[in-house]
Amino acid sequence: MRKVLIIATLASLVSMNTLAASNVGANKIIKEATAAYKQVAKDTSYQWTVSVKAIKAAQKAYDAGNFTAAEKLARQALDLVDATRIQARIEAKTWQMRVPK
Amino acid sequence: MSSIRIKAKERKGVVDVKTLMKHKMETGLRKGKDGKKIPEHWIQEVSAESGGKVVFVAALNTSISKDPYLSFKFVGKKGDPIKISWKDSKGATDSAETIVK
Amino acid sequence: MNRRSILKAAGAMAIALITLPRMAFAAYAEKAFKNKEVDSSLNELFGSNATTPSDEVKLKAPDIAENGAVVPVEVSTSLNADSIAIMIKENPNPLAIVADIPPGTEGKLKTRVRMGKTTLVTAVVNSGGKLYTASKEVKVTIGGCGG
Amino acid sequence: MKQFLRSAIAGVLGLSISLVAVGGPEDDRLAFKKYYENKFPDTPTEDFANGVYSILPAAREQWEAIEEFPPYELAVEEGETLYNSKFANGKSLVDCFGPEGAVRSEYPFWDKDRGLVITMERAVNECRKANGEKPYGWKKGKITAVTAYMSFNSRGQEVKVEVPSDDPRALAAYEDGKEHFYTKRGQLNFACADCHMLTAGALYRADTSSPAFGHATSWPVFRSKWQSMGTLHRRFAGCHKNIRANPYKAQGTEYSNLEYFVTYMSNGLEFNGPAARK
Repeated sequence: MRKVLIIATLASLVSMNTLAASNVGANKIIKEATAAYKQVAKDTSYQWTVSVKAIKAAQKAYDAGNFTAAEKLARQALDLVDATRIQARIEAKTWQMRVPK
Repeated sequence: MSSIRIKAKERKGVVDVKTLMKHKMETGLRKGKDGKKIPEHWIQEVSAESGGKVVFVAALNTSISKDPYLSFKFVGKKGDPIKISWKDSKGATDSAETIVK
Repeated sequence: MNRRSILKAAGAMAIALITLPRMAFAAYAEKAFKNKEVDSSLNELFGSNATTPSDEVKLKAPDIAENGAVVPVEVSTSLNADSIAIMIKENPNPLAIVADIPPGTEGKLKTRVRMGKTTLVTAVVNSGGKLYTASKEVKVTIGGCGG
Repeated sequence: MKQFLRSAIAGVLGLSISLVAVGGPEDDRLAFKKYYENKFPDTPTEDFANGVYSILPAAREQWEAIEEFPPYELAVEEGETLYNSKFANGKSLVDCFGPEGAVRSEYPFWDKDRGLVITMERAVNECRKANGEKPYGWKKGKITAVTAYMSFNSRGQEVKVEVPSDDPRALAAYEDGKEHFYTKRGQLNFACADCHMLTAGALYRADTSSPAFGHATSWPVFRSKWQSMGTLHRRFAGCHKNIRANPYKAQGTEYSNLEYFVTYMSNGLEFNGPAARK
């Protein structure tokens, strides 16, 4: 019985720990995504509407205590920012190919 | 400035009347910024008279487009007066008069 | 407001105009306009919903509406029309407009209407108490950049 | 991006020096015009000023029905009143643009003193500000009424935008607008040129995309979708939102330069605004 209790306590501690970690982790990734979002706007002079939407949704989930969803959305935002950057890099090299001669 | 614009042109004894009336024509189905439905408010009746004679009367529903447009033809001549009036669902009215060209 | 009363009212208005500076309006046919079905709306309006399709009624409306909020519709008829109505079947209230055609006015009506989705549009011409129609399906597409 | 822009401009300038004016705005324009003439051989050149209706007969019929009594006439009338109404200091827009304001073909232009593109909307608001009045909003409302009135009085004037060769900054602004037009943006990965040039006339879901040649002639526009009047920059912003790119500020450098480029591309056509569009 005592063993069971100890295990249960340990398990709950572990789960509390992971909860705390998610909290911090989600917050960190949201901050990362926000910074990346601002930086890509500076670098490329433009931005995708969906990136900021994802960041806002992440913040909203975070405020509601839904850290798993918050982290997932923030990671999505990071992906979108990455894609924006790649698009800009490709376009800087290729846009002139569309100009009729 | 009247809410009603009239163009009336005679050709071969027939007057072609075109009129555009500035009115929101709220359907009652649209939602405002506060998420609440905007109450219906629309022009219900339009009538036209020329030289003391009613030449056209129409009753409208909310499904007539914003700033209602109506066009009809009646037997008349250049120089005839034509007066168009409307009355809306709140009892407001307006009228305008012009001379057939 | 059936066909007769709208006409009567129009006549009354013409007389009233001689004495009154402002034009008076007939009673609005609330029941016909708030109706949800074409047939019952016709009943309210004309006291009948027996209609006959006729080549003498011409209805001009687009195959595909550019924008459902502004669809140009034109009805014309060679019949001796007392009144012309436009019905938009799939709208919440099908009756869009009914116009009185006094003697000396041509059987012609042009306007712009709203339609929420793809629907049958019917022009109804009341001539001597009989209803003649022309119908056409107008497609309403939503989406893309302009819809 | 900015660095790239600089190098692009340097490249173009370099080219024009080494190959004598190859790749300049005028060559761009001729190739641009030819592209649309080849793509839509049934459309008379001057008809491109009518937007998508120049290539879509079924839509054109509805448009003509709207043009019978166009909704923008109400804006023109309102604009006439605003145009002639006195500011607090007793002056009016008449003092800036003459009795009818028929100055459409003077805009947009490159202002050498200030080093920026001046659009007609900007000129109207600057006139107001210079006379101690509040500027109008940039996208809809009174600005469109006033410019509708001015454009209406200017109908038939030729589009003749100039990129002055004695000011390299003018060419830089033109090139910036050009790069903007051909660069893919947004999550949907579209350049202006994708919809309105390479696949102009194709269906995007339910809509046919309009040719960009002639795009700039008809503003302001009463758009059925808006159920109101709007400026060209309002439309730019709407297009960007459609492709899920953040829009730029109306009358900011980006849209002003884009207007400079697309209007230049329509040189030789006639100004025909205001207009009704889907």
